[in-house]
Amino acid sequence: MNNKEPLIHITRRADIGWKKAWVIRGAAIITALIISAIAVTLATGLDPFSVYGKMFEGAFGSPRKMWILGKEIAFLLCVSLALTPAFKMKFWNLGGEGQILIGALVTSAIMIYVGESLPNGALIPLMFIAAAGAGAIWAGIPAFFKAKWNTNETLFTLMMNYVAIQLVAYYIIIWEVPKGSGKVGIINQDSLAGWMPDLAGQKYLFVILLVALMTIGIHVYLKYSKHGYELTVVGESRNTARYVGIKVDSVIIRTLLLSGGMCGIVGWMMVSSTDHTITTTLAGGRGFMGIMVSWLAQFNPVAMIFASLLLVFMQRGAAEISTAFQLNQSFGDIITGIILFFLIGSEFFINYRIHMRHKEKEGTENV
Amino acid sequence: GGGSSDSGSSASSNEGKIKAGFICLHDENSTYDLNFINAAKEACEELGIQYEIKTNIPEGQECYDAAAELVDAGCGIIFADSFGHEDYMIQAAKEFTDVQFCHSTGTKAHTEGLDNYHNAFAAIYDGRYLAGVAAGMKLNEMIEKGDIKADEAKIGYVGAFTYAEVISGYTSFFLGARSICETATMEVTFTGSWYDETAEKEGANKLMNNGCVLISQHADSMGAPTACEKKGVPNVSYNGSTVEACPNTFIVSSRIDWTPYYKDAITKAMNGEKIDADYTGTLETGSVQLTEINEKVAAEGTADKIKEVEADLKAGKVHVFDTKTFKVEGKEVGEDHKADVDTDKDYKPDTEVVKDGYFHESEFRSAPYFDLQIDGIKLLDTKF
Amino acid sequence: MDQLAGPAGAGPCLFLTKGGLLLENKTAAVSMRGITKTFGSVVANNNVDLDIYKGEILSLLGENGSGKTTLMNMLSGIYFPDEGQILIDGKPVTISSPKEAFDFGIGMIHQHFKLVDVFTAVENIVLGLKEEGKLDLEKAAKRVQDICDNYGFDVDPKKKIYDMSVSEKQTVEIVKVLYRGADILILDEPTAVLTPQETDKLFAVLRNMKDDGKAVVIITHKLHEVEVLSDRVAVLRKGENIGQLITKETNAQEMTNMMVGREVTLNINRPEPLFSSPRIRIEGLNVKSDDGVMKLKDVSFTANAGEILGIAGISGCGQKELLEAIAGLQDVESGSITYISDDGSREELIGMDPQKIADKGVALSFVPEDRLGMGLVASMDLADNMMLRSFRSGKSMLTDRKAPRALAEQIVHDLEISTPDINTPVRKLSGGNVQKVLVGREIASAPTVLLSAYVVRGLDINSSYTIYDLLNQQKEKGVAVIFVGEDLDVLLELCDRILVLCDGRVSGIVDGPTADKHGVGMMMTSLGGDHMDGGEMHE
Amino acid sequence: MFDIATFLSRAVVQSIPLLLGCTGETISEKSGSLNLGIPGVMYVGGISGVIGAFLYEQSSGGNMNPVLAILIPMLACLIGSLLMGLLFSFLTITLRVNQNVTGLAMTTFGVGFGNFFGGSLIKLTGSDVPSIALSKTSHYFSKHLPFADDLGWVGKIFFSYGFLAYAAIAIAVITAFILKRTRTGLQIRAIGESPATADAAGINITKYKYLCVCIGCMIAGLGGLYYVMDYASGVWSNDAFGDRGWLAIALVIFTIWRPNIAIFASILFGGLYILYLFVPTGSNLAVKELYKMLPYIVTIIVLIITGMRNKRENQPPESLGLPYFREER
Ligand SMILES: Nc1ncnc2c1ncn2[C@@H]1O[C@H](COP(=O)(O)OP(=O)(O)OP(=O)(O)O)[C@@H](O)[C@H]1O
Ligand SMILES: Nc1ncnc2c1ncn2[C@@H]1O[C@H](COP(=O)(O)OP(=O)(O)OP(=O)(O)O)[C@@H](O)[C@H]1O
Ligand SMILES: [Mg+2]
Ligand SMILES: [Mg+2]
Repeated sequence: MNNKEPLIHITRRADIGWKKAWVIRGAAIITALIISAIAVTLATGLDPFSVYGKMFEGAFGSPRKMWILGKEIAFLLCVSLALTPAFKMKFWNLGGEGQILIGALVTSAIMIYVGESLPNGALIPLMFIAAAGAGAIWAGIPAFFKAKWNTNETLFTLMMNYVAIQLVAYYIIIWEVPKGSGKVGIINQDSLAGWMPDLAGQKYLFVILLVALMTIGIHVYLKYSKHGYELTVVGESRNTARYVGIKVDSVIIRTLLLSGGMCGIVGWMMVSSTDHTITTTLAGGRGFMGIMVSWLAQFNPVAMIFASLLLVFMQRGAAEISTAFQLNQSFGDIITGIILFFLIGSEFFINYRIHMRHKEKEGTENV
Repeated sequence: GGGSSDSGSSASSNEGKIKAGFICLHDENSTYDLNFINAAKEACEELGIQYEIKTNIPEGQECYDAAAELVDAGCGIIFADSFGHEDYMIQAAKEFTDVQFCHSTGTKAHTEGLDNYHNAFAAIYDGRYLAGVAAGMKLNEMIEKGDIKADEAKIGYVGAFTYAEVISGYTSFFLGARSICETATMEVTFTGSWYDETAEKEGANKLMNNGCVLISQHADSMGAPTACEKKGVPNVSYNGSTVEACPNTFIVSSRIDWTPYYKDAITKAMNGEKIDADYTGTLETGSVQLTEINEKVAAEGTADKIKEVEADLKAGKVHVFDTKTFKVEGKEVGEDHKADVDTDKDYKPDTEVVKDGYFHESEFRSAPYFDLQIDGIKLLDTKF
Repeated sequence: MDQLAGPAGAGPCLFLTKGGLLLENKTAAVSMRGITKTFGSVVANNNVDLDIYKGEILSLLGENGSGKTTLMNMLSGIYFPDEGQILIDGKPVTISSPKEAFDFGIGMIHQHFKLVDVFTAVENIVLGLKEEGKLDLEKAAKRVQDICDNYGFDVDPKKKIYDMSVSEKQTVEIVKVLYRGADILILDEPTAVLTPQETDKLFAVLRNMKDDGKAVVIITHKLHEVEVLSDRVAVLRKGENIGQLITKETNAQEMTNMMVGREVTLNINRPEPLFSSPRIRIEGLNVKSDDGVMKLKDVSFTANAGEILGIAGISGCGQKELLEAIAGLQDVESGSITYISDDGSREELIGMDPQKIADKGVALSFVPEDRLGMGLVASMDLADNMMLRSFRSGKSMLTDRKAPRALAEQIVHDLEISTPDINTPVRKLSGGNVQKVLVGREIASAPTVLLSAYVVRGLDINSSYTIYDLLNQQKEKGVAVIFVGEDLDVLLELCDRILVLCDGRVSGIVDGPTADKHGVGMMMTSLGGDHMDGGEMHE
Repeated sequence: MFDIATFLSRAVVQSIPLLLGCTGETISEKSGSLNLGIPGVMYVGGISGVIGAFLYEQSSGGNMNPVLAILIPMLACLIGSLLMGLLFSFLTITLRVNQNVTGLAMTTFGVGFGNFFGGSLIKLTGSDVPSIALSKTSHYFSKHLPFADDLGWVGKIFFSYGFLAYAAIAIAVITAFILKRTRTGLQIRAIGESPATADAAGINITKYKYLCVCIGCMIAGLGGLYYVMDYASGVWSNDAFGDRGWLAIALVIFTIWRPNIAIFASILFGGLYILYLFVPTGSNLAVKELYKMLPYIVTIIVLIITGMRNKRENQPPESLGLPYFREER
């Protein structure tokens, strides 16, 4: 029979302290960069330093690039923030994509149908409310069924994405300019009805500030508010929640209204502040990226800023290297993947300790 | 490949030269964009100028961002390739007035009235017509061989949208085919997307099941050609040759070569000349091209016939949209017919386009506006 | 190896009793030497030596959190020791997985059920067995039936675990080890949820196994079980083995003192009720379970302020539904539950959820049976669990964190909860400590009605008495305490009155001081307790 | 006009990648691993097969051995997907990191990997339209039984597919059988429900989890291979595979973790997926977009109806998505 002590043995660590944890994560990213560098050279024959240099330049290279980076981070961060309360409640909201789109759709509809008849001062708040409401409803439907009949929300929310996409596709054809072209184009480009005015002359400042505020808001909401506490209890144990008189059904629905509403607001920001159009790909996969950000940051809004930064940096950097080196942009996804694998893998070393086999021990002593 | 960094060394010393920027919807793995990217590289390298290509730029604010970044990077002329980029290019053109913005397939330059914003397209209906001739030859051959009866010469066409560009495309293709095979008819199905392999493939399958004996398409994936290859139904392609994937069914393909336009616009920009608000490439400029014919599939004599008709087209002896060759609801189209040339929401026809016995396509603006539903073509999915 | 004096680990050895006499000649099946195991900052076992002999039943005693489960888990391959050596039949071995433990002939019934809920009993039993041929559940079911018949257990092999009561589940666990067979059998609190009859059957099995020369270790907090069953007792305190006793030569008091490390008194007092005004009046209560079975039938009684009302009954006869109905967690078919305040005003509780009940000023506390499943949030720390009751206080949108932290500190101190700090998730505490957290919190909310279900289940003897004291204190403060218990002795000693439930009906209410155990036992199984003589009927 | 036989046979063709993805994911989920990387795995499976086929077509110079022509891409596909499976297993089982993040990262990685190598090969071929055409290899993959064409609608519905389609159905049936009837299946299900219980029962959790994830990935990878080699006639175009990976994951829940049900569910789904192309003519394009909603709406409705009759057996495996560490309390 086996008499060997196993070569390695794993135990759970006590709290490692945030400093050490960040050292481990840093080391993971550096290792990943080295591995990716090797992959770059192997696959393309390019000098990895110039590739990384270009990526850096692509993300931070000019004030404009910084603004764009900021805007992209804001969008991704906002989606992640939106999804987080649901995740904390163990409600797998994979429907961010659809909730963003539906918010965008409603915003566009208002711009198109009542844009001419209302002043911006009334129109923009109306769009905001409608978009938040639409996103909230889009998330609220699966939440309602989850609360009442425990319907599987993972699949439900995923399907709602596609329903939203098709709904948008439908309206695009209704609104398309010119007819038959399958695109709506910039809405109210001349009248600017429903366009969020630039703040301090900066196109994206408003979005960035708004999301910064939302970050603080969600942080407080999750960590210090009664709602935040309730949803955590519901997520951990529905029975316990019932036991202390938390209305589980309404907490589920309420939380998803918040989650979807925030996604809807992202849609609103895109249509009213930045893109001024609607397409089926407007959400751009942020509903899924947001999931990754939220988990990567372990639901901590502040850590989400860094996680979004990392992902957006990789995207922008990849776009730059594809321009500079005529390198297929998908290469960026590969590097992103590698970095993520190392980064998530490093969590192991933060949570667990590895013991190597003890040195040969002396024979058992007699008493 | 020669990106900005490579070509930079060869060109930076040249005074008076400008840098060109290109914005593409996808990258070189898309049929559609590859056409532009190749042209961009060729044009810039021939002119010896620096250039930068931004790929995978969606039809949204990203397009404006990309344009602005290209301006920052010192580009004096910027091109975009996708229809949905237009509004953002206009937005950028309004902001960066000393940079030239050129947009392929767009429709608004002639009405926007900006000095630095331009549209371009090609008289691809000529190319389609020629491809149609090849299709007609094939149909005739099939009839002769007894594979089909004369009244079974039904062509299937997979279109993306019910948009004038597509309508103009399949109509010219059909007219080309019918100029050779009088009994030809056509069925058209739309996918509602420029790229959807499944929809295009299943669309083509549906058409073949409906009895179509030859297929062509105006959409970007390999869905339709491969569906044809699987069933052994001849296919006339678009954008490039699909002979490798479809050795047994590919006949010929028409495509736009954007190099002449790029060279023209860049040269004008460098010389400080005015760039046309609308540029329409033609057979003569080399913008309208046919790929090599797949002799294995094409009917005998196809190449010669094409050459002949091409000469007639060039000489103005034949007009693709000759009003005598088609009818709409049994009636010939008169000179009072108006087309929707100025883009607007309500789809309101605004310009008289029939003169001298033919429909003047791509003259009042570069992008196609032929949108008549002619007899002999049955639209499967749409009612206007 | 053949030496005198002491558990050298291998081979037959001579064994010294308190008096220094050579007692018996036994062979150590397992010897643990210098075992240390830590979890983060918690030292669960510290340099423990322990021998387990063939043909002997060893009781492992210790307070909650003293490391009993941890020590045994290292034998069964669940945990791996940080330090120390395990010898089986004298040979040093490494047990790095349950599979290896199984190969060494070690079988363990775990403190928490290790059962797959959606499987049937027989699927659970054959799970992991390397049998020849294709999976034949019919055959296995027959064997299970045989084992049950043989030992007098009652298990339906085709029944799904999620349909089973806790005692049925425990029986499946027992049948599982019997089916698999083991030379060294470890049972971690197997009797906590068994009825006395089932316990007797189990003990009979264990004695048989002992006679077959197998080694048996049982962890239990019920000292009378230790006394009737085991040969030897090993006592753990704060992770250390502080000594062993021969069962025949010791008694409950000595064992308790050794466990706790000081002199403790082991009697329950029953102060005279001071108030005895009605507090909760229940009339004609009918409750149906989700699957349509009537769980309570026409239940009526009154619980008075300042008294402990015991509820006796075999498991699953409606206790849970009764408490949950009062607490507002159970839909009620018909009947009424009236709360009577000190000033005589009445409040109908039916139709209200716990929140509404609290809003009406009814201070109701509830210690449910399933602590981690209902009363607490396992992954939250002590402080956050304190907040469960108080988080709504105040008008602000935000929660007050200070008060619950202070409360957590205080409860840890008052109830001697063993935890590194109040930031530890309650999931990591040992079973007994989890219970103390819950009871502590419920009492801290100054209730007027305290509902408790099996409050001392899994608690060590000292903690149990602490809890009894706490209940008595509540009673003296004028709280109406409803105490659902399983140990009749305790019920009789503690309660002022005892309501006996049988299959959802009240079969009688007896006075605690005068009731007799046998009579109550009869009432539990047959309605109306046919030939009741002890105690009088109420209402 | 509505040609049932054609529609059905096209629905079946649509269903195969979904079925393979769904079966693979089911195996993985039954053992407790929620692999959201399946969309990426299917891309990797597809492109690996393409690379294998490409190399063989190039090296064989036209004289292809039918057995090798099938075997090489298939092996390449299996190896590619296996590596993805190992990656997921190592990260989530050995390193116990979060399955959601790992899966999503794998999807990012896998799609990128597919498109990158797809793009590189396309460049290599220098073809006029950016796609790799492996028509010869595809020919072997899509070959159907010779008599199918003579059997009319029967042939069309039952015999008109390439061998991978039948393999997919066989795999689903076998998987269902193993999960339901065998000791191995019992053990896998136990791990997914309660790894602590399975572990205490002496089952080698790590081994089974690795096996399930890896085999699951390999089966799913075949879905990608079927798509390029059979459905797309050997033409790899970037992103053509689309969202099918996600739909496959959705199907797992839809079929309540039963691969035998998945056979029919995926055909239903495949049918609804292309129904808009078959609906009677005359509808306008906008309405067509609404028709495209059908598969999703139907899924939601079925989900709600089955959800209302909530059976314990129809719930996700209890420990799905959770890491298992023996010493964890
Ligand atoms: N897996 C674990 N992770 C962290 N701490 C643990 C773990 N297992 C045990 N502990 C800690 O080790 C100590 C001993 O726990 P153990 O369960 O062995 O006690 P016990 O004697 O069995 O108590 P009880 O009688 O309540 O069952 C406790 O403080 C407990 O919190
Ligand atoms: N793939 C699976 N995963 C988990 N459990 C399964 C699976 N398939 C079947 N089962 C189990 O088997 C039970 C019966 O299976 P199912 O619902 O398919 O009924 P059935 O086919 O009618 O079975 P039988 O014919 O044996 O009565 C289910 O309740 C479930 O517990
Ligand atoms: Mg007009
Ligand atoms: Mg214990």
